[in-house]
Amino acid sequence: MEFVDEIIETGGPILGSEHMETLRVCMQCGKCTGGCPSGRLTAIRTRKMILSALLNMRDEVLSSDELWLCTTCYTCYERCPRNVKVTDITRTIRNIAGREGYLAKSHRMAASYVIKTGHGVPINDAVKESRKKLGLSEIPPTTHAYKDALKGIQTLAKKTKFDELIDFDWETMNLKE
Amino acid sequence: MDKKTGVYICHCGLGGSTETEEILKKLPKGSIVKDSQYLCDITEQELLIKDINEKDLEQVVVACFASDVHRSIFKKVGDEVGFLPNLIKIEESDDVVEKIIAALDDLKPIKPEETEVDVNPSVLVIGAGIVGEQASLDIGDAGYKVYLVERRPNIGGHMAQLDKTFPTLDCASCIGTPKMVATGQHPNIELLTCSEVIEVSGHAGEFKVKVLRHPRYVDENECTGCGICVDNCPAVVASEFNLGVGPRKAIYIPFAQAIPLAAIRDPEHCLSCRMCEYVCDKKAIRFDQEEEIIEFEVGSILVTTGFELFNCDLRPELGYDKYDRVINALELERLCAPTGPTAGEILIHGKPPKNIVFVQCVGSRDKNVGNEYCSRVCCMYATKQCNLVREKVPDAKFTICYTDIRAFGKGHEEFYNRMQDEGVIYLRGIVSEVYRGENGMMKVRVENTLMVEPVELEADLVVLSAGLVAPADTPQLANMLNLDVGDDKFLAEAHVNIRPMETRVKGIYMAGCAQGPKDISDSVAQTSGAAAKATIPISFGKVKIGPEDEVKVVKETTATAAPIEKEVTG
Amino acid sequence: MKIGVYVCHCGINIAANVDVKAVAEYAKTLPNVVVAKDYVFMCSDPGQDLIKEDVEELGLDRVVVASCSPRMHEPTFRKAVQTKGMNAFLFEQANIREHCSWVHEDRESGTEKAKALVSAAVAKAALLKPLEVMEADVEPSALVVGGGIAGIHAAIDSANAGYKTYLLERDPSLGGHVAEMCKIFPNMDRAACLLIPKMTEVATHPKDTWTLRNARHVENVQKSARSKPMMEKQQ
Amino acid sequence: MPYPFAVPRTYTINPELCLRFQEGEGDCSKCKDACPEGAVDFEQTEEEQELKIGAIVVATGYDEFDASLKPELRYDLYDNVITGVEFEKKLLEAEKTGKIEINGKEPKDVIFIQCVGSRDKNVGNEYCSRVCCMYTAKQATMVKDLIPDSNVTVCYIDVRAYGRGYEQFYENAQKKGVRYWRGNPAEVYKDDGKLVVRAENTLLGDPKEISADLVVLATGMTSKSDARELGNLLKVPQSGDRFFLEAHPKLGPVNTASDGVYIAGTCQGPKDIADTLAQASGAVMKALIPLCQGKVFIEPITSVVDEEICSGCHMCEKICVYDAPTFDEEKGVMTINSIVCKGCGSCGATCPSGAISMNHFRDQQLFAQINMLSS
Amino acid sequence: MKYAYFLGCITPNRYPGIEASTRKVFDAFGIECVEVPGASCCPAPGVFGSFDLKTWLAIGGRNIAIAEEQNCDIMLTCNGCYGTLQEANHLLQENPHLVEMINEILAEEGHQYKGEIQVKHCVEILHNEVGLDTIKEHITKPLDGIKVAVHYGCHFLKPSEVRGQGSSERPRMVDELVNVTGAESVDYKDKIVCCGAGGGVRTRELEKSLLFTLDKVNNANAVGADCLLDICAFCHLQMDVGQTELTGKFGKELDNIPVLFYTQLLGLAMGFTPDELGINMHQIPMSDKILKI
Repeated sequence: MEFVDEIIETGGPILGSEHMETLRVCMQCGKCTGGCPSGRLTAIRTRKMILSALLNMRDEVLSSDELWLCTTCYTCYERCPRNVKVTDITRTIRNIAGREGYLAKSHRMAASYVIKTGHGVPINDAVKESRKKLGLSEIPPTTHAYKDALKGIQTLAKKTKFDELIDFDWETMNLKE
Repeated sequence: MDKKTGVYICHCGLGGSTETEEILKKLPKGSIVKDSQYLCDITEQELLIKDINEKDLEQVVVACFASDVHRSIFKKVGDEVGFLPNLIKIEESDDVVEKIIAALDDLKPIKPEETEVDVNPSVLVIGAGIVGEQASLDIGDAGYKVYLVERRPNIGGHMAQLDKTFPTLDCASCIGTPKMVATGQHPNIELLTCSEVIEVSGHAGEFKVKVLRHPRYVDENECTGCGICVDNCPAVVASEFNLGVGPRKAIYIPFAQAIPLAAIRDPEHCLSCRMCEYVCDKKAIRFDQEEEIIEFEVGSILVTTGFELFNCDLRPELGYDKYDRVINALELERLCAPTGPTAGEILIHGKPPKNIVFVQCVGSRDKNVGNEYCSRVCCMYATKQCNLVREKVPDAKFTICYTDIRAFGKGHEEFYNRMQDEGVIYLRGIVSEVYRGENGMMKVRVENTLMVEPVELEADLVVLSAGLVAPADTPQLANMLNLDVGDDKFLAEAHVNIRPMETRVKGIYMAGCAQGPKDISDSVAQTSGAAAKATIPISFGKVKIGPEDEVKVVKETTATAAPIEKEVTG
Repeated sequence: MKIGVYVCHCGINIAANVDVKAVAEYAKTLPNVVVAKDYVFMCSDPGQDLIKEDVEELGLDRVVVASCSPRMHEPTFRKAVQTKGMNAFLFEQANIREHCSWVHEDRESGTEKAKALVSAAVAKAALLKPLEVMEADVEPSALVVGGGIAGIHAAIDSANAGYKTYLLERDPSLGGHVAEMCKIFPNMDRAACLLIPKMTEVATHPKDTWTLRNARHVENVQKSARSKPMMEKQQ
Repeated sequence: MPYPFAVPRTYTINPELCLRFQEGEGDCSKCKDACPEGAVDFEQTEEEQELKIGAIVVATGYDEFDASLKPELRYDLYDNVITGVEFEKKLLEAEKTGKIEINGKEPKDVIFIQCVGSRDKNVGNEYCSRVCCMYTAKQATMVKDLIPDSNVTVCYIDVRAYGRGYEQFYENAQKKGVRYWRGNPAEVYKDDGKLVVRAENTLLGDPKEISADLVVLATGMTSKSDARELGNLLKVPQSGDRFFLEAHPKLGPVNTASDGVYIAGTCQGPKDIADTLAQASGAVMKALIPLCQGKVFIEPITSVVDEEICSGCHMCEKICVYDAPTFDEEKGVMTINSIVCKGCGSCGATCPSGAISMNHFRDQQLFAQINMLSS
Repeated sequence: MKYAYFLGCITPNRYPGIEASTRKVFDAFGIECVEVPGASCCPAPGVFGSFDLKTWLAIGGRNIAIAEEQNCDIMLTCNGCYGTLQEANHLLQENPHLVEMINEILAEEGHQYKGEIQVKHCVEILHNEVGLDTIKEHITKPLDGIKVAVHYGCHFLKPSEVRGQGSSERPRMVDELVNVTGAESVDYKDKIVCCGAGGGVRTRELEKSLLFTLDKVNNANAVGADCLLDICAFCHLQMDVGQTELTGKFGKELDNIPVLFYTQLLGLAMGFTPDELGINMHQIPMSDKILKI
């Protein structure tokens, strides 16, 4: 399968096929890269990434570090004269990269916190203190406070195979390795 | 220099003034030198007339920016005072004073010597492609006689060879055939095929035309186009209409919908077995037919001689002459067309092509081959051809190698967008060379300029998007009609912006690709415009002509082509 | 009543998804149909000749052509039957291209639908009544809406041809966008040099063939343009 | 007077500015008193005229794209971000004074941005405006001529130099030192008083910031804002790009859906002057056909009234967009002006008594057709 | 008026001041904030959306479903949460097949997504529902003389076709909300540009993500702003913690600039003390100018 088709098929079910199909009509004008805040500071080149995807350069796109330098700020998405849904295409390409094992350890770690605690950024003791000082409940009424709800998140992760995606070890409740 | 002279310098609304003293010194007493804002404007012309009458000026010099545009507008002055101003073209960089003084030396008084003549209510149209047909139909519909002269045995031109047209994907036959039929049947249109204009003299309103009619060796009126003669002819040669992709006989009908629908014998390849004569029920074969010269008079002339395809051999690095997997776009068009030699089946070495690379700008935007201009249609026809091939080979992959995508017409950008959506890859970079790889497939060397990387593409079919060039005999035609030819070798218009259909000869107009490449829509709109220009004097009934409007007969034969169609498409 | 049915292949446009021969055979079974034929391009000269010959020889009084949209070729076939003395409005066209072959992917259903369309057209044809084309006189004048370079140019052409021409412009002066330009590509003529002569030509046109209306508002344009009847019926 | 070369050569009063027409100041008559010809007439009012016309040519032209619809280019915020049309006026002035001045200073760094409002689905204009590449090349060349040491950059996506002599013109601009930068600028902002244009150079693959004293936006053409009204009036439909729709791109590029109404120039779609004039003459040709013939032929496929049944209720008159039905006082029934009738069938469908039917599409004919299809 | 206050992660677990100030301000306007019991990470649109869109949508759908059980619309104080929940809600409302898919996953836990509520950002509620006039009436200590560099963040505005907050190039909402407090919203370079944290960049490439913040801080300082003002807990963290990381971990030089969440600024103007609003719990200490009000 062409990489373009793979991207459309991956993102299509959630984001809509028409939405994803816009990938094909890029005319390489460079408006995206020109306005990309990340591009000014880092090596990400949005237009080149789209072109590489169109040219079926699957491995190059998936393995590149630049793919992960998009902050999903949607500037390119908003300005594209051909309405190419760049940011959503980027997210989708990352989904594929994830399945191919290109997730960074730091990302997998953040994801594991959600399975473990329900939060990407869990609470700590200092904040508990602050909360008390401000007159808030010491533990927020989230999965931190509702253990059943946390179970729900964990079942959900198993159902969508999110645990496998990030290599989560249910024994150690941590990443494998 | 003894005449009282008025010198007027037009500043074209820019303001400013000239050192008039210098010029005045050179002029006799009573002369004047004046600056002016917009001399072409009606009030200033009235002032000019007033000056001439009050100061008894004997001649007038007008210095302005666009003298070529302005000649005709001082007529009112001429009518009032009996002579016309001498126009001197100045440019911004010129020293105006110097230029005027230099010009003063060889001034001749210009008398308006216009006479009004009646206009012959008929028009000669040279060339019967879609453009010539449309013009003839328009003029014919307005009720005037049209002589439509076509060199080939049939009308329809290049459009008859196309499968579909961009951007609407109308099938070319569906548009072309009715036009051809209507042209063939129109009571006001006299169709002269296998014919060439060989001499033109006279002037707007009354041109005398000589047409050389080559023998067809078949009586057009008797022949029904049944094709029995073709079936029985033993001599087989390559078909010009199908660009050599298919065969034809020595007696043949170029294509099924040809107008007039009559066979033609090709004496060069005919074996003179007379089989055709024997089998023809209508006894329409005429071995004894000879050239004839037809003479008539017309009021206006319209040149719609179209274009030829660029000869891709002139770009040897692309391998057109070397590899049969490299073809030009018109050949692909014949392969796609249901009326083509393969009935629309696209087979390259017996297999449908899966990897097709289009090479844009072959013979266009290329000073190297002397064609600096853009051919206007190749970006869109390549885009269209991707669609045509995809219909028949659904899993084929397409790459179009381009410099700039020029999708400028109505609906073009949308079409480009749509084909991208359907998976056509546009690769920015002009193909450098094409060679054969070890597996027999073509290799295309090109830089992907957006990746700044040279790449090699593999293709089982390479299509060269050949540009449009002026017909080879344009210089002779121009010579015969006293017309100018542009740097691009197409016929030159009187003014690129405001007189795009007129030529420098009054009464002779042009349209379509004869004046430069354009797509069908633009051509058809323009040809109606040219038809209007040709019809206006006829409708009005009278036209004013001056001595310079006479077409001088060029004494040399300009007949260039044999009766059969000689397509130099390379 | 004698109806002739003619089925067009339109190259492969129709023939690819419709079995045209089968459609023609089927047509022969329909009431009043005395002849049914198929041909590669009915609109071509030989195609039209097929029809004309049959009208003459078989004395057809209704003709049905199954081909493309009537928008395309109804006039062609009407003209064809007319040359043989038949009333043009006794011709009926069944659209088996846009309405059928182009929207069907399998030949079987395409053929079925083509048959149905042909049968319907034949049924309608049997009930057609002859009609006569009307003629109307044309007012020998033209209205050009818009006084930019295109409008000026069109008005001059029309007036030069000898017809009374009304040139309508909303702004106080002719000229449009070009009047605001400096130079014109590609040969760098001054916009004024191109425009003023044309405007002068309008202003000084020799015959009384132009009239300028400074219609400031669209309503005015509407009122003027609305002047009806545009054409009067000739009795 | 709008221009020194205006036609007609008359002055006009702008009632929005004239003191006389403004409330409470109604007695100024300086212009009237000064005019030796006594031509000033404050009493002039709108008038309606009825004209008899044989053919109509619509040549209403285009509107310039409103650059403020691209907020990232900050046309509405900075006075040294201007449109091509505005710059054209600057150039006209510069021809007289020999200087281009922006805020009293000669610009040294000038950037042209192409495709503003064209080739841009984001603002609903997918089409190319056909002229911007070349008018920008022209303006860029003129800047180089007037300010030889200036840096002139043209940011483009594709250079569409398609017409006769255009390619040479483009080359000439390059020869003069105009830089062509492939990349569609993403935004313009101001830093330290200077404009900064953010654009990727797609051929180098790098996003860059280029500073400028002047940014010229090559705004494209859009259809006239009131095209719909005129279109409704003349029954000329618009295409997806909102320009007037031709009858057929190849068979009838100047014809419209309305007989006798032809279109010319940029009201049909963006085009340059040469193409505009070719089309204008083309429209005249189509108009000349009926004018020269003196006659038109009208299809008899129109509606007919059965006078026996018609009750003269006027329903058809109300529904008809062509004003074909009128009331016959004498007979007390409706009649159809078959010259004007287009045969659309609305009246037949509306008629409560079933008195109206359509020639060639009579009920029994259609039912016969339907019966066959459904059997 | 009643809203289900969706907390997300950073608001309750890092910046309780944002939570406290929001609750106080809303309370003052008579708006009730109810809990979303058992809510989890939203999960972050750029990070989890990048890992697996299906999981992202399922967790998002779950959070909305829990809020639906409280019978009121969602209010939140983080652009990331807004990005996820608003987009997930939009996708689900548009596509019945997605609802089916999500509900099948949620069934086990006993939740069901119905698609009956809306997701609103706290500033949206303040601006559109409370209204500038009412806010003005509640201002007791106008913040005259305070120059505020407003940072909108990305996911509040974009994609504008989904968010429906108007122009993403020239937003006005927060500036108006700032000006109504008596402070002055000042224009600065790259005002609408991202803080750098989103899309997983902060997690994966901390130093690179902080380059955005560095620019932000410098640009705000260049126009003499007294503080950066955000409407997003994650932007808040990036800009607040980020400044200490920039100077500490990466040795960059910069002039620290205090960071405020909008409800904290509004709270000051409404007469709450800095301590009540948790302003003193930030990494970058408040300037005296702000504290003196």
